[in-house]
Amino acid sequence: MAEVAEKEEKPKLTKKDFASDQLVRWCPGCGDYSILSAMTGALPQLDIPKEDIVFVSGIGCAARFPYYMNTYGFHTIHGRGPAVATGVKLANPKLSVWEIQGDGDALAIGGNHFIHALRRNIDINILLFNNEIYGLTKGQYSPTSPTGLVTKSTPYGALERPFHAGELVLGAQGTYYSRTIDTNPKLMTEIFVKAAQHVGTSMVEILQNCVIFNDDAHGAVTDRANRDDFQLHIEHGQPMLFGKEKQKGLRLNGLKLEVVTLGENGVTEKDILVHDAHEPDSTLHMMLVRLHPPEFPIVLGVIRDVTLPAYSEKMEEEVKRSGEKSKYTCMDDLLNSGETWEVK
Amino acid sequence: MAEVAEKEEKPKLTKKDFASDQLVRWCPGCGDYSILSAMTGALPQLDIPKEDIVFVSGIGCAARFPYYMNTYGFHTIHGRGPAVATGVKLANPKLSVWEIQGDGDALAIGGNHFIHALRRNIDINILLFNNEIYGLTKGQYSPTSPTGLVTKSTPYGALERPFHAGELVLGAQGTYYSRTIDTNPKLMTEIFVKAAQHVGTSMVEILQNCVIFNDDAHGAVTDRANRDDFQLHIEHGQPMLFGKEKQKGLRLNGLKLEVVTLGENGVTEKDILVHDAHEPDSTLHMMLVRLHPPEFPIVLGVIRDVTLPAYSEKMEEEVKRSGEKSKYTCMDDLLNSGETWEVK
Amino acid sequence: MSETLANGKKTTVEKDKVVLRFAGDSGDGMQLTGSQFSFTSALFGNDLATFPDFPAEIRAPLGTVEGVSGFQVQIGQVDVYTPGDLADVLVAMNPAALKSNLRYARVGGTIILDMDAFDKRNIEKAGFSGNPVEDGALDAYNVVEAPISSLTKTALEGIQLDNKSIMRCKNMFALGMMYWLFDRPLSDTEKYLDSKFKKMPALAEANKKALHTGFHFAETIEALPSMYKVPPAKIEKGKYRHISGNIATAWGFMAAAEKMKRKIFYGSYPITPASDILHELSKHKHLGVITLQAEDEIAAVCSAIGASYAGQIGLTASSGPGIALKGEAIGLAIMAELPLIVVDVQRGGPSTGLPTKTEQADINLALYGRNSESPCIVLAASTPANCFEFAYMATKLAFEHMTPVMLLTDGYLANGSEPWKYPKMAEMPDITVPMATPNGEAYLPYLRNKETLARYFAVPGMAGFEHRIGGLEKQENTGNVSYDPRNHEDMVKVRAEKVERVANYIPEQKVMGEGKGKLLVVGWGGTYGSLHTSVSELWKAGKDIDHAHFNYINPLPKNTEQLFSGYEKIVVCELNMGQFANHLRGKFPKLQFESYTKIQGLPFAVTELKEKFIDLLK
Amino acid sequence: MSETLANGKKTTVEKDKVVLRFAGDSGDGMQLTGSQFSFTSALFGNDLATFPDFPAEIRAPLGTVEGVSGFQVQIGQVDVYTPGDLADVLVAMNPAALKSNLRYARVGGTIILDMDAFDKRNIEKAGFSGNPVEDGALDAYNVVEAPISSLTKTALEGIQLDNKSIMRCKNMFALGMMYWLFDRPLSDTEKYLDSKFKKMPALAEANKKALHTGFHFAETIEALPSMYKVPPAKIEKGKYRHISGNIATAWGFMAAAEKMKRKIFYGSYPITPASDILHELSKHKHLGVITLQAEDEIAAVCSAIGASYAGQIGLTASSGPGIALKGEAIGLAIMAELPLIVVDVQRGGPSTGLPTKTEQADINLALYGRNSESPCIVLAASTPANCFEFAYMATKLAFEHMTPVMLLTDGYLANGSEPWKYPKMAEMPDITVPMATPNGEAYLPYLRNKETLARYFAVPGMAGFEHRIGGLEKQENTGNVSYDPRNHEDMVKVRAEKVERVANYIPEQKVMGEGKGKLLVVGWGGTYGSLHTSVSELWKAGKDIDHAHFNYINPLPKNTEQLFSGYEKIVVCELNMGQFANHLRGKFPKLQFESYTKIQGLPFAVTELKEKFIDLLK
Ligand SMILES: Cc1ncc(C[n+]2csc(CCOP(=O)(O)OP(=O)(O)O)c2C)c(N)n1
Ligand SMILES: Cc1ncc(C[n+]2csc(CCOP(=O)(O)OP(=O)(O)O)c2C)c(N)n1
Ligand code: SF4
Ligand code: SF4
Ligand SMILES: [Mg+2]
Ligand SMILES: [Mg+2]
Repeated sequence: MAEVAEKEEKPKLTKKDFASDQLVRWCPGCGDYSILSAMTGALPQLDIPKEDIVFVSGIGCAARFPYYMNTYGFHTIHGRGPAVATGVKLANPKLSVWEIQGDGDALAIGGNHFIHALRRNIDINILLFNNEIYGLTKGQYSPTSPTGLVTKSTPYGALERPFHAGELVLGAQGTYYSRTIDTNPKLMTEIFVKAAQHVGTSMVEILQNCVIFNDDAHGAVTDRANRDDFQLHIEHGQPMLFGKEKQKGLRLNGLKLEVVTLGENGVTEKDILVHDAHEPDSTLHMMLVRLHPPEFPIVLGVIRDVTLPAYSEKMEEEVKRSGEKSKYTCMDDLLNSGETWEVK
Repeated sequence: MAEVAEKEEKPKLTKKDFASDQLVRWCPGCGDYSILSAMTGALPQLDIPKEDIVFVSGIGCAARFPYYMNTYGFHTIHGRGPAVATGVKLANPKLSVWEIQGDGDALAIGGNHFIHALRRNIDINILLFNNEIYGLTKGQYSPTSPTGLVTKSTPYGALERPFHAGELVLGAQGTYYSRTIDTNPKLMTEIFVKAAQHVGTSMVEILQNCVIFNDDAHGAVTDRANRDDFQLHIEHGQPMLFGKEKQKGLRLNGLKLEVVTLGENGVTEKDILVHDAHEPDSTLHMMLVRLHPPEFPIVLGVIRDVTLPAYSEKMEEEVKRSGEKSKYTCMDDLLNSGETWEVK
Repeated sequence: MSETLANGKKTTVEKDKVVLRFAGDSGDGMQLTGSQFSFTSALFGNDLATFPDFPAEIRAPLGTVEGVSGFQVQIGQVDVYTPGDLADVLVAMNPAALKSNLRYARVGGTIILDMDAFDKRNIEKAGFSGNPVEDGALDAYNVVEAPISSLTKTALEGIQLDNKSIMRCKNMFALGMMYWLFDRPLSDTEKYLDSKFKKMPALAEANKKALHTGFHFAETIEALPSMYKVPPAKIEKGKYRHISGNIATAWGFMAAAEKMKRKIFYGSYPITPASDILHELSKHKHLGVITLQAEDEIAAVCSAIGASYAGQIGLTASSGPGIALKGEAIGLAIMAELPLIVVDVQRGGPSTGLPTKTEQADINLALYGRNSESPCIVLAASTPANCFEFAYMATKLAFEHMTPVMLLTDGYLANGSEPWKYPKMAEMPDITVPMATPNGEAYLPYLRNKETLARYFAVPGMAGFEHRIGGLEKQENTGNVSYDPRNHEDMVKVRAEKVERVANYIPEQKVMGEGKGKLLVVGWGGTYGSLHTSVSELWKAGKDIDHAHFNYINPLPKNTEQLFSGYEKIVVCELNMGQFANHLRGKFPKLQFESYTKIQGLPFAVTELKEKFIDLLK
Repeated sequence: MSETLANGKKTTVEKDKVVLRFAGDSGDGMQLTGSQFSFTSALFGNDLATFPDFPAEIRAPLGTVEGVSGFQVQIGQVDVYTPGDLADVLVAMNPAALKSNLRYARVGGTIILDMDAFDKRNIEKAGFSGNPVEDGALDAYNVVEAPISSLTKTALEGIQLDNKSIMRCKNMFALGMMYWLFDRPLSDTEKYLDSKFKKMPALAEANKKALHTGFHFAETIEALPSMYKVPPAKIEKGKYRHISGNIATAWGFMAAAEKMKRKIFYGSYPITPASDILHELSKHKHLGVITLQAEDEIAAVCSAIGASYAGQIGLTASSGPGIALKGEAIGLAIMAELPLIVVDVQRGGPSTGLPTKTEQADINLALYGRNSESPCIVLAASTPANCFEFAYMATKLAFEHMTPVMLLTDGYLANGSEPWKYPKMAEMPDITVPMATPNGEAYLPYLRNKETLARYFAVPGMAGFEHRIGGLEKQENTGNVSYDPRNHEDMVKVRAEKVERVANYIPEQKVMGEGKGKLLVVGWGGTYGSLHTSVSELWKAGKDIDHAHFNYINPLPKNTEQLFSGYEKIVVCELNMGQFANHLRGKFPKLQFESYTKIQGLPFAVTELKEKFIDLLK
């Protein structure tokens, strides 16, 4: 068939095809650069035509992202990205929709749209650039800032307890949650590809560094010295091992997790939990999401990936049902339906 | 001391003292009546002067509640009750603040304020009247309506998965969550009293029946025939037993709960989980929150009650720190501080 | 009125127009009764207009004033534009219904009461101090004391139904009485009952029996000595149906969508009195309607903007409080120059206000409820049926001019209904979206059509047109972010000019009358019926008075100023504190406008308007 | 200008006013340099006004135009009301700074360049096609090519500091040059440096050394032949400090709170250019300030409403997009008749617009951005320092009249600063809240003060005053929910009248000039400085022109119409499309208003205004 032939002729898209002509305007050293690079690296692997990809964002440093992608892009208003993206996706379900948010954008002003997108399981990919600060407005604390953080708006330290994105996602019925980090381009690329493949709302939290207003916020897990001991990269079907020589692992003890070392106290690989991202019951996912230094490593990778019908799939099925029940197939039918009369 | 003497003279408040002079305008048979009655019954037990009690609400049938209480009351706008209540409480921390919401008010338009109140641990009591429908606007589905529910706005059945209030509360760092039901006035009264005593955001979900637009939504657990088998009333420190003769109970099996019967297959009370509402780790609380018929009973009672400093407590401590660091104690000091000069 | 001929036969009184009002408890089926009477009269050939008067409470306690539901209809052998000020015939099914509806009864008119409901308890519940039937409170009316409940019960004795179901038939008894009084056939309602209760023949039978019994009862009793005759009106030929404003709005959008071969995306959050648009649209998924009941109004409008961006028809609707929430997002659509239609079904305010009552006080919000210079096209429907036309036009203008349109309706239009000569789809005007087409050069998302200034549109999925837009100020043509001062001024002005030029694409303002003279009555939106009726009545009485009713609020029709200049006096009538009058003052600083207002949650009454106009004509 | 006396000594030129502008990379410390120059000049006795010009990006790449930060100051021996149109002296620390700031340099003025930064790479990065120093682009200016970086480096050679810290001192070198040029002492800045770097003496020394080196360099070089002399201005006696609009706003509220013995509750969500109010207030917790960084603007205003309801001072602030979000809640405060103060620090729009630029386009939003009839008191500050006064007045009016107040400032006022003769707290007017007092009868929450129509206020904690309020329409006096049509009309009108009567409690409108004549220039808010300067200059030149500047937007001062009637022509100048002009047209339909506008994200320039006025005077 001619059409297929034509498609095959199209050269594969490359990383360069996805970079727009706009000057990138983040601060030198900002973690957002490596996320951008991972994204332009990931998209060619998906084999989706450029014109079928849409980046939607709210407002913030992170939200500048769409300008730098040579795809369709919509830089909207603060916090409303998930709502706009929902409209884009439902209006044209064949589009690949990426929604970019900062932690303030997603979890402060946009918190409601965020949890409702997850509940509805709209088939979009939400990328949360979590720098634990308001970057664009020059350094106020955010809903993910740790208690006590001194910022422009909290000269005596933040009083609040932070949200943990993963917990909120699971509490809001999320079907997909993964966590990655701006210092690991390979993992980001991998995860972006997997997020695109998940049907339903894919929520990717990216620990991102804001060099200007909250430098080293993720230092406890990114520092070269700590990295191996405080990052646990999980993979579906694999044991949860970490450490320089993968000698440490997670074991279940009642309803708590504990770190054990292979070979010590008779611990063998059999004792180590094996990751099941597809388990619908989120109990263990929730436990994993919560781990953090210094007691535990932080868990990176796809923590939850459960398949449930996405909203737009259900919608298509609904249209069918609606058609079956209906006596009319066009507006003229509808206008003439029911109780009408003619004046002659 | 005269003051104390005077206070002691004041007669104890009774249920009647808390009923306002307004005609109650819910539909005959609405579950809201029994909630109102439980509340006027609970307040006298708290020994708080009427004038120190404030009921705040948004908009909805539930939100009419403040009009019927002979205390201070503020019927605000749809979904914003938690934000208004936050302001009331922080402005005057000695007030006892009750915030009344419907499921649409709390979890649709008000979702963001709801989760942020919990995260901040504002010391207010949030009562969620969950009838799984929009009552006041005459019967559209709500974020807690079950998938498939046919309503005015979903003639082909709701496509969405519902929020479960408890899960969302725990995902949002809630320190207190309890669940009760409009058909059980005694339990409601008890729980209202306990909610008032918890310092921090106390979230009480009340399964409430809307006779007009979603009658019998909670029938699976309220019907006389099912009641004993499908309601598990938990209490801190007590084994999780239920059934007519309290012969059934919950047992932990790996990371799952299961229903067992005392005396069957060698099950004894020792196998049954004992409830610990004060455990900071919410893993088991989350598991309890999720149980529902037909496999499991629904859990009623105080599921989580963990003590962490409330926002207003931290705020008072912050004022102290601010004062210690400061060189000025009044506006004239401030005006004269720093770089000033005199023109003579 | 209440004469009997010497021979005992009853008289017949011919009338141009008659107003009926049914009132009873929420559960008494008054809305159904009213609609059936209206439908039968329409088939008979009358012109008519109806308005339901819902209680503010969902279901207040039985027998209380708060729980009373009403339905008013005016039928005529002449054109009818309002449900009428006062009822010639009021049916009150209980004391509470009488209590809250007496103010709508014309002095000297007929009041029909279900006497069975007038026991001491009910009378007290209604808040009467004594029995109004006995204490002279109704002396000014022709009261018909009908034992409706007990007669219904007796009539249905043989039928196998529980008591509750039987008592539910009493509205049909009352309807039967009305059919006799107005000489209407019972057959249309019988047909309706047969089809409604297809699966419950006992119910169908019971209702029909009650209907007949009522009819015969009316024929018999002395208290109803005369029949009214309201012969068919001269009505334009064509196919008709009844339609309410909210349904007409929904259908207007669906018609535009079909014409454009695009889908509707309706993002909405329920609110009185706009919710019925959502209810209606959600029934028609297979006609290309997507509805999303969003988590709030902001998500509703934002998802609609997303849908427009993706190439479908982004719609949202709400009432005042919800519209206030949408302002920021509407500003985004203005800046991004995306089509969007926002319906404001106005209700009494401010704040939550009087949610079930009508008002016209959101014109300022529609014009100005956004930060900075955010001009918007603003339209207003003026009758229940023409909500269809203006929903269609709103869609056409939004897409042809690439900018948001606010469509104002109100609680009165939304719930009111009238017979509608509905169009064929082939007659509806074309809608042409300025889509970008490949021309060998790079796509410029803010390149404009020279005439309309609308930008050329490209949507995701169109290969080769990839581009980025957003809420920051944009460089002309390229749409790149620009902080250039001159460019900003140019862009602010071009967005304003684009909206101004819409005046070239809308009809000139019409006037009913001479086009010049002593007094011009100006109105807009939902007050059409009462203004038109008042002015025509005075006009027939020889007064020098004209009426111009606006559907295009911003921009105003091009001939507006010239039209206004023909009059000595202009009075702007509206259900607010004078917002449209102020708008006109801003636009035409050289003209003088009087402002006549009413802010009671109620439509204008024809009598009060006529009084005012006569005064102004002095 | 560039003459040297025959004997080699330099000339001194005396000036009434001089404008300086410092421009460099974000990291170059231009804001500090500018403030130090301003502070020293203030101590010296000049009047002055300053304005920082922040880059739109947080930290754009080094050396790019996007990353340039500027600071402009005008000093005078006469009163100074603006930072000036064009700079007499421009300091540009790199090519990008020159590129983006050249348009602000007066032709014939002096431009001082750090020549070390003018290498090929930087010149390209800045977007110059050739080296501007060589290609004649600067021929119209007196260019001083100073090797600032290298001289700084050489001067600091002995000091134990890393290279980065040393290069950070080059701004002090530039400042030293300016001090020589304007004959200012170095001692004030030296003191400042000592205290700033108390814990890092090496840094203090390095900076001071750079300062001195710059001073001596300027003395030496030929290119700077003349010194400017700007003698002290005649300034009112008193204690002064510098203050920016946002800080003055914060302090004004704090002063009101202290006077009222209530706490401030500031509910806010960060947004440019309003965030500094939050930052400032959050420093002063022990002075009775509660700040809540809310989850969004709606929560911010709602928590403030809750705080007002509970008896503290509920405040919120934002800029356009955030204010648009608050409309529904402000309507609640209007309906509930609660005090509330909402600050709108206006910025360029619509939508996200030009977030770092100034504009005055939210007057319509402030007046009308709510559903239904929702009248609001609207004030506008007009200089950085008087933000204090109007924040105080806003609080006073909100509480004395029990209704929300919108206070408009803008990006220009918020970030601009000026010397401020600050008051003593004892001089500030009293604020009297109409609290309810026990009178033996039941408390009526909507009983009103006969004069102001403010309701009597009772807050939780007051025993015996328990009551319920809300957003539904209320019965007069009792505040019970009421759907009564007449009551609704009465309440709508009383809320409007209450706001109108505020006119009885605000000062009459003042005019600069005769109070009658040919041309009245009308302005409002942040344009005061440029309008005042333009009109005074023309006035001194003998023109028949007056200036009336409005701080009270709604209601307008009582004498407004009478004042306006004294002029042949009135021109309303504002940084929008004519919103205040339209507001005046609505209020005074009999008067004619010209509208002069600018929508470029920039303040008016004095020159452009004078041109316009001369034209109008023809
Ligand atoms: C309605 C509205 N409120 C506030 C703002 C100001 N604002 C812009 S971005 C932002 C938060 C930025 O933080 P985050 O979302 O974490 O993104 P980051 O800049 O850190 O990437 C805020 C408060 C706005 N633009 N619009
Ligand atoms: C801003 C705004 N949007 C919408 C509404 C309409 N509205 C009033 S109550 C309500 C929902 C009611 O449902 P719920 O909160 O569950 O309370 P219930 O009536 O069931 O007790 C809605 C949508 C409103 N009043 N204001
Ligand atoms: S402010 Fe922070 S987050 Fe924003 S661009 Fe700069 S480094 Fe990145
Ligand atoms: S509609 Fe439902 S929730 Fe509302 S008052 Fe009636 S029964 Fe109760
Ligand atoms: Mg951030
Ligand atoms: Mg509900």
